[in-house]
Parts: sequence; structure tokens; C-alpha cells
Amino acid sequence: MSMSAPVDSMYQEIIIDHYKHPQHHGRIEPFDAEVHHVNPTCGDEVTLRVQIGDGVIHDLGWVGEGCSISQASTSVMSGLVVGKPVDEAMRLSETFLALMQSRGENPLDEGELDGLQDAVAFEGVSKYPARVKCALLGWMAMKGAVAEAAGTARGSDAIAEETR
Amino acid sequence: MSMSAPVDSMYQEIIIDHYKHPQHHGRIEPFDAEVHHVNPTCGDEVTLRVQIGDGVIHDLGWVGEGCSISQASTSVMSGLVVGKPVDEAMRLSETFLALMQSRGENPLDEGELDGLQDAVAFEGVSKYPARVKCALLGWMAMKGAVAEAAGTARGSDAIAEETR
Amino acid sequence: MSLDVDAIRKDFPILAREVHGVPLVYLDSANSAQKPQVVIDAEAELYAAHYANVARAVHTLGSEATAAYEGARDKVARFLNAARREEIVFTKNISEALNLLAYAFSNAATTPGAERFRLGPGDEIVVTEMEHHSNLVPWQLLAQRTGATFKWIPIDDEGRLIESAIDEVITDRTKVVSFVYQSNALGTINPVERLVARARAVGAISIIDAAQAAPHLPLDVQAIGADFLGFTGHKVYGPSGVGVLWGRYDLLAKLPPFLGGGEMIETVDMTGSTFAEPPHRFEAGTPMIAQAVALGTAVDYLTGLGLADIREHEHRLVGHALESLSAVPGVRIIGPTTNVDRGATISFTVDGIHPHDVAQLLDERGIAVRAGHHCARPVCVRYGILATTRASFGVYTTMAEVDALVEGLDAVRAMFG
Amino acid sequence: MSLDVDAIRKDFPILAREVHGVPLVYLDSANSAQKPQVVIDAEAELYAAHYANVARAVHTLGSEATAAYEGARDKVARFLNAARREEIVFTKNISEALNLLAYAFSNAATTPGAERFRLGPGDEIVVTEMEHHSNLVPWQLLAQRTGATFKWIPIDDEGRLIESAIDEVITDRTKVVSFVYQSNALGTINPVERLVARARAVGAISIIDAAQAAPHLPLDVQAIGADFLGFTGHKVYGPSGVGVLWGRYDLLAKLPPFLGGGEMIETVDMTGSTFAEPPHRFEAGTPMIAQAVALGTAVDYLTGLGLADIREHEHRLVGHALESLSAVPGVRIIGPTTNVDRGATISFTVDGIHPHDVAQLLDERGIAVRAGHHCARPVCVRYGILATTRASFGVYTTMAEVDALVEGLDAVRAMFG
Ligand SMILES: Cc1ncc(COP(=O)(O)O)c(C=O)c1O
Ligand SMILES: Cc1ncc(COP(=O)(O)O)c(C=O)c1O
Repeated sequence: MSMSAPVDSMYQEIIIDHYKHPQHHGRIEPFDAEVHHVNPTCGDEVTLRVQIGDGVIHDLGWVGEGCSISQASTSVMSGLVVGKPVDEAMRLSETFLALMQSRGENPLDEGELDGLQDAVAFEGVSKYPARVKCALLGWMAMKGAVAEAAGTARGSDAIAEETR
Repeated sequence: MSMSAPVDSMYQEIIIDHYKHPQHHGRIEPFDAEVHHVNPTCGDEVTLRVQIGDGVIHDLGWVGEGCSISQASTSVMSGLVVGKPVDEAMRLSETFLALMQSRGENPLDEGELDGLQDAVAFEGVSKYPARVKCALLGWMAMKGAVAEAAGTARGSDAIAEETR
Repeated sequence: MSLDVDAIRKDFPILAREVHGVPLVYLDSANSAQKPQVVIDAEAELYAAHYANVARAVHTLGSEATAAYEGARDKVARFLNAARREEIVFTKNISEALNLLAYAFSNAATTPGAERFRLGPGDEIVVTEMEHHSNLVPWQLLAQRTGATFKWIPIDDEGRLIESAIDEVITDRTKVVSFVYQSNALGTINPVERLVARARAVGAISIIDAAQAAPHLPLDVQAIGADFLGFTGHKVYGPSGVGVLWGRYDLLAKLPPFLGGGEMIETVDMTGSTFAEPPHRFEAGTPMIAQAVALGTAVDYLTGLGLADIREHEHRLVGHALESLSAVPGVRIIGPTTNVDRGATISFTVDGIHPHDVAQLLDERGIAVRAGHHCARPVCVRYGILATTRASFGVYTTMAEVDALVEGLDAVRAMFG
Repeated sequence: MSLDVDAIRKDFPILAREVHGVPLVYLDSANSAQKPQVVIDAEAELYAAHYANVARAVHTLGSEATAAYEGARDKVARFLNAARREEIVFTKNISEALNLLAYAFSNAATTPGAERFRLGPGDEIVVTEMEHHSNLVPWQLLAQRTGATFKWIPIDDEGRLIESAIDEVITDRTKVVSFVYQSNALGTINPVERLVARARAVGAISIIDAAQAAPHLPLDVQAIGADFLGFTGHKVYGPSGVGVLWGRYDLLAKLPPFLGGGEMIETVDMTGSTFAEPPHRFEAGTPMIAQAVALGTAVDYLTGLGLADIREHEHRLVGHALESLSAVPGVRIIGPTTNVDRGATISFTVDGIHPHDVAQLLDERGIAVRAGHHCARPVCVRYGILATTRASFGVYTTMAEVDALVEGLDAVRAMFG
């Protein structure tokens, strides 16, 4: 057997890179909301803070524990949404969710794929339902924190449900 | 389809005859013991009285309700054991039990078969475990009544268990 | 469109069998239906190429098995037109599904947030007099555990619920109403809408035993409007060892757990545990993986044939059977004698001949029917009989088989004549 | 005689499969074992030629299916060396078997003659810290229902029971002692005789979870001397959807029913019911007919190979694996590191790499292992870890496969290096 992963590996170079060198890692100050999300089936967890103003995610920081997929995905997500309007972050989140639920049949058009940038590397995860939740953990935490900061009717509890 | 039963029918002529013209049917007086046995899976029942003296079954009478197999078998059993020593009745009962548990592979020698006389007609029943209990009902009642009459340690309760 | 019964029969390998040297005439589908080759193959193929435990594994076989198992949940959800796939719980049979509810209700006593399901003295549990033991004993035991009162809606001489009794028996004290959609002993199809409406009017939980309905008529749980409904795999041409409990999600979400074990938990500590969301909360341990997958195949097979066409085919068989059987001297039909609101199951007695003898002699002619109380003993008690003979039909049953039954009964009568 | 593993591998069709373009190396048998063709065929053949419902039917197919089903009971009785065939109860898995006991014990509260099984405040239920959730949650729930105290025997750093604690934790107040024979998370084989003897000495009922023992070593329930023992079909190379509860007949005879329904009754009236003798009292509804039959085939297959030879084969695999894995930098074995009183299941962590990543990357090389808490979360808590990777072996596992695992771990470490 060779020592390299197969070409269709879930573990794209980019994922390992983000795992080893996570972006926006740490606890930011000041912040408008902090959430803590856990994936009960595997124990992965993330604590995430956001700072929001004028409908824009000004800053975001996180710490977490778990597999490379959950940690790398949170890192990639952070790089994508910081500095973006909340609307756009939510759209990206929807697009990523669609990719994750595609079971390996990528449903996105070129524009959508471009928007996801590095996050496209997680496409292979969609074939493993047990791991999809890992890839979504950070995204769901971000949504929860944004909702909490915005003080919308949809509290973080309701959103936490989705990460189960 | 023809109107006659197949040659390997469980319903030998002899069985139908005994069903239509049961022997030793009725309640005898006087009697030494009376038992009532029920087959809970199909509801067949028999009430049976015996009169015993000097280790011999002097008389036996029964009434019952149920399928032709249970009623005919009780009739055949009665004809076989009345007038016989209790020992011999018990031996016949064992032999009949062995035949019933044979699942169609008759295990008896010629002498044993001769002893069973008409009861050999029930051989076909042994292939149908659900019906074996029907064929045994009267025999078990007889054993129970004899034990009761003899006032032995093995009460009819213990024996009733066997007919379940 | 009507069913192509000849083509259907080729799907079922066992129908090529002979019994006592004559072709099998299988008229015992209400007891358990035979299996089409696609169902047999679904289990075998999973084992031969895609088997592993589900939910717990991150490897390829585990993912494939999980996709197949959860795919079966989607198929069953479509079969029942459930609002959400999470409303489908796999059990080992419908008996377990009904016991699951009865135990969850008594567990509500010590589960915070489950007040809706609590029962105690003064509360009532209502069934009907025509229930299968599996929808009767669990409620008797629940009444014994909780002190609630066990009541039932009586049936009339024709084997139908006494409709005027519905409103009397179901009262403001009634907490649970559980009833059979189609009776396995009588063939009666009950007034489901009336029963559900009455249960809802008094605030009771309504539960439907659809074991005998699922193979024969289209089910739409959203249209029916009940709270829970169950059916069993082996009667819908699926494998043995698997059944289904459907429940409205908002109720399932509050329902206390039943069996404890692997996969039904959220987190476990030595000092206490919390439980997963539905449906997994109710699926403790390794599930019936291959059986659920094959059940998915079975319900798709039924949908492919078309439930409306199946109903029409069986309606014609029943019409013919009722007419022919009534003409046999000494035959008394136990249950509705008109072909209205009744399914493809006909119980009867033959004067002077015990049902076991009838069934056994028919078997010697290749005809498989059932004899006994059909696990609905109170029905026999109601009609003052010990047992009945029962013929039941399915998608593969032909008019010629109904005729064979009638001829067979003539022969049986001749033997005992 | 040692196992002819090459020949055995040909019995299992799935082992010919490729995963990600490389041959499958299946090291997840403790999760669920693969199925030999004879087991797959046993189910399929029943459906294709001898299927009907059991117990209830007088016709030929019903008799054949009943003979096959009850024949499987005989086979399982022989497999366990049970004193009587009536001591074998078929369940859907071992989780149900353990819940059956836990519910029967609480039903004892309202069942005359079942005093022996009653529990209340002050009484103790004892398990171990290494139980599978299925032998833990049912007892936690029973404690909650009855007010009894839930206790456990702790484990040491090597993953073995602290033997000196056995006498302390099991006291005169202990009514039930339920423990795992071989741990699924650690591989530890427990001192069964000591535990049974201690339970007997204090008059407690002893229950053995033999889910992980049954596939690997000879079991003789009469020699073991416990009161109840369960195992699960899918781990002994049998089908999914079937398990076994064995119980001493005199205890089963007094044990209250669990599930209510068809076939578990003696007689049913609307006003109350009485129950059948064991084993039928505990088999409500239509059983897992084809699955029990195929389980009979599976245990005969194991007996044919020889449990002693299986044990020896797996012992060698474990010895080699313990040695090779210990040599991989960063690998820490969770559980006994010596090949004494341990089975063919090895849990480990790899420094700095999450178990899910380890398992997933191994899968990409065709190697199927499990990652997680293995439904024994308290074990992970005990060792301060979130999860482990677990490799487990079976009759078809080769030394080369153990080597492939070790090579795979080198590759995984290289990627994350
Ligand atoms: C030790 C042990 N007990 C109980 C179980 C539960 O078995 P099942 O899921 O088949 O009920 C398992 C396996 O999952 C186990 O390993
Ligand atoms: C109406 C009805 N309910 C419940 C059952 C029980 O089904 P199962 O034995 O599959 O649990 C049956 C069939 O036996 C039935 O006909």
C-alpha cells in the first residue's frame, strides 16, 4: 500500500492546512455574542464569538476541540465571513449546507462554488453522513452567534437544535 | 380436485369412525377420580372419570368438546385401557407419546405397534406439532385421573402441566 | 387499471410450491403474507455487499448500510404520507410498537415534561371488542400499572362497532383511544374518522392498529389525523422481524423513552443519562438493519402495484367469496356478510365440524387457511364459539383459488357427512 | 486444529469487495460481524419455500416454519448448553433482552408470585464501569422507576475491574448484578466466576451481557451458574434483528411478562388475561421468524469451526496486534496491554489525531475500524478522552490485515505529521 491518501480523499491538502494553521482562532474582545455548540454524536465542540455592526460581521474568533474536519471547516468559515455583510454570510451558509447534503452529487452552480472558495474542499465529506455534522459545526455556531447578537426572535436555542 | 382425502391423510377412516361413534362416552358412576383437561392453544377439552381397583382400570367414561383428533383419540384410548392393569395403561401411554413425538418417523417396533391397535391411525398427526397436543389430550387426562385415584405423590397438577 | 395477478404471482417464489402433491393455494395472508423475490433479494444483497452496523460507523460499509437503513425510513414515510421522516420509528413488529406506547405512557409518571401522557386512577383507556391481543393486553397491563380504567366499545351481531356506543364509551375522562383499522378476525373496516374525531373532541390520544389495513388500502396519516399508527412488516409482504410506529412529531418529541441502550441516548454518565431526539430515542440497540431495508423495498413494491388497484382486486375477491361461501350448507360467516367496509379476510364456521379439522383437511388439498381464535379471543367469546376458520386474500390471490376453497369445503363436509 | 482462515474467508461474500479501489480489510466485527453465505441463504430459503407465520397455523407451511423456528431454539440451547430448550427466549437484540428483564422486574410490583424480582428504595442494582449503554441505561431507568439505588464496580488504569471492590460494592442489599463478560470498549474479559459467586452469596440475581463473548469463546450457561445471560445475533455472524435471552427455567417461570400481545397469552378476556409458560410468555407478537432460523444456522456454523479454535486464532491475532501497535509512536492502548483475559478488540488513541480522522483515513485505505465512545461513554470519561479508535477481529481476520492496520497508522501519522 502506498503512503499517500487516494485521490478522492476526504482529506484535501487544504483541510489539513487549515487544521494545522487555523484562522481566526482565539477569543476576541469585545464581542456581541458568544455561543457554545457541541456535536453530541462525536463530542466535537466549538466556542465562538462575533462582533457585529451595521449588518456586517466585523470580527469573529473561536476555540474548539475535535476532528480535523470540524476544526478546519470552522477555520475556513471564519475566513469567508469576517468582513462580510450578515446577509451574505447567511447565503454562504445555505450554499455550504446544500453542498454538505448533496451526498457527493454537487448541486451548485459555478457562481456558488466560487463564493465558497476553500470551503469547496469539503465536498468529499458529503458522502459520509456521519461526518457532515462535523463540517457544519462551526457554520451552525456562526449562525447561532449572529442570531444571538442580532437578538432576533430565532434565539440560539432554536438554531442549536439544527446542529444535533 | 377429487373429493377424497389424499392417501397420506391425517384423517384415517378409523379416526372419523371413532369421532362419529365415540367409545366409553359419558359420565360413569361410581368413580374414584374425575379430571378436567384443557388444551389452551385450541380450546379442546375433556372431562374424564376412572374407576380403579387392584391396580386395574375397571371403568372409564368421558365427555369432551373439540376437534375430531382429540375426540377420536380419547375414544381409542378408552377402548385400549379399560380392563387393563394400570401399569400396562401407562406403558401404552408412553408408547403413544413416543409415536406422537416422532414427527412422522415411526420409532416403534412391531410389538409396540400391535399393542396400540387403532391408535396407530394417529401416526400422521405426529407430522403436525400443532395437532399433537390434540391427540394427547385424552391420554394425559387418563394419566391424571389414574394418578389422582391412586393418590400418588405426582398429583394431577403436575401431570396437567404436560398437556400444555 | 387492474392488477396483473399472473405477473404478480411470478414475483413470489413460494407460489410455485406444491403441498401434499398439489399446488399451494395460500389463503392465509392476514396471518403473514408471502415475500416477493425483490424483498428476499434486498436483505441478501445488503449482507453480501453493503453490510455493517448503522449510525455508529464512519467507514464506507457503515455509510452504505446507514444510507440504506435511513433510505428505508424515507420510503416508509412516503408510504404513510408522514409529514416528516423523523416520525417513523422502526420496531420488531406492531406488537412492540403498541407496547412501546403503553410503556412510554407509564414512564411519563417519572419524566418531567411528559404530563400529557400520564395516566392514573379515574383516567380511562378505550379499545374495541374486536382488538387483536396485541392491541389489548398492552393496555390491560398499562391499566394494571397505573390504576387507570380499561374500557371497550362493543360490537354487534354483524361484527361492526355499535356506533351509538362510541360517544358513550369515550368520555371526558378518556386519555387514550386505541383501535384496529381493519379487524383481523372479522374483516370489518372501522369508522376511523368518527373514532379519531371523538378522541380529539375529548382530548384523548388516538392510536390506530393498521396491521391489517396497510397491505390492503392506501394510508395517509396526515389525512387520517390520528396521533399514532402502527403496522407490521411481515403482513405487507416484507420480512419478518420489523414493524413501524408512526407518531406526530410534536408528540414523539415529548414522549418518554421505552427501551434503554445504544443509539437512543444523547449522553450517558454513570450518574444519569439524557436521550436522543426522535426517532432514535425509540430505537435502542442495533436495529433490524437488513429487515428495515427490505421493508422499504416491500412498501415500494406495494406502491408500485397501486394500493387503489389492490383494494379493488381484493374487493372483487371478497364479493365472490361471500357469495359462494354463503351458498355452502352449514357455513356461517362471522363478521360482515355484505361487501361494504370490509377487507379481504373472511371468518366462518362449518356446522358440526371443528375449525381445526376444516383447516387440516383443506391443507391436505393444498389450501392454507387459519383456524383458531386469531389472537382475538374476545371476538369468539362474543359470538359464543371456540374458534373459526379464516380465509384471507392478497395481491396474488385468484378467483380460482376462492373456488378451490369452496370446493374444498364441499369435500370436507362430505367426509364428515 | 487451527482455523483454515483462507477457506473461511470464502464463506463470506462481502470479503471479496473492494472499498476505494482497494480490498476491504474489515476490522469492525465487534460492532457487527459479517455474514457467511449459509446464513444469508437460510433466510432466503425459508422465504422462498417454507414461510408462514409460526405457532398459529395448522397448515403445512405453518408447520414447516414452526419446525424451523423451534429448531433454531434447539440449536441455540445447544450452543449455550442450556438445560432446557424452553430457557431460550428470542428477542430483537440483546438490548431488548436486558430491557425485558428490567421491565419484568418493575412489573413484579403488581404481579402476585413475583416477589423475588421486586425492587424498591434501599435495594441496590450493581453494574460495572465498563458496561455498554445497553447494560447501563435500562438499569438506570429501572432505578428511576423503583427508587432502587444504582451502583457500579470501578475499573483500574489497565481497564480491568478493581477486584477488591467487588465485595464492597455488592452487598446484602444488592438485588441485581448485571455485568459484561467481555468489554466491547476495552477487550477486557471479566472474572465471571467471582462476580457470579459474589452475587449468589448475597442472594442477588446475576445477569451476564455476553454480546462480545458469544462470538469468541465457548459458553456453557450451566457451568457459569448465572441466572440470566444474553447475546445478540448480528455479532455471532447471524442476521440483524434477532437476539437471545437465556434464563434459568425456575426463574423464567416466575418472571412477569414484558411485552403483551399475540402468542404470549394463555387466555384473554376483556376483563383480564393470563399468560403462557416460558419461553412464549416473553415472545409477544409475530417473532423474528427467518432471523431466528438464520441465527440457528450461524451458531451451528460457529460450533462447526470450533469455539476453542476460534479463541486460539484470535488470541494470536491480539498478541501480534498488541505488540505491533505498541511499537507505533504516539499510539496509546486503552484497555489491557497484556494478552491475558482479553478478547479480540483493541481500543487506542493516536497522539494529536482525532479518532474520527484516524478511522476515516484508514477507511480510505480499505480498512474499516470504529471510532467513538463505542456506546460505553463512561469508559472514555474514566480515561479522560473523548473517543478511541477500535480495531476488532473475527474468524476471517488474518495476520496480514493486522499488519495493514499498523501500516495504515503510519500513513495517517505521516499525513498529520
Ligand atoms: C457488550 C455489549 N453489550 C450490548 C451490546 C448491544 O447489542 P445490540 O445493539 O445488538 O442490542 C453491544 C453491542 O453493541 C455490546 O458490545
Ligand atoms: C390487527 C392486528 N394487530 C396486531 C397484530 C400483531 O402483529 P405482529 O404479530 O406482527 O406484532 C396482528 C397480526 O397478528 C393483527 O392482525
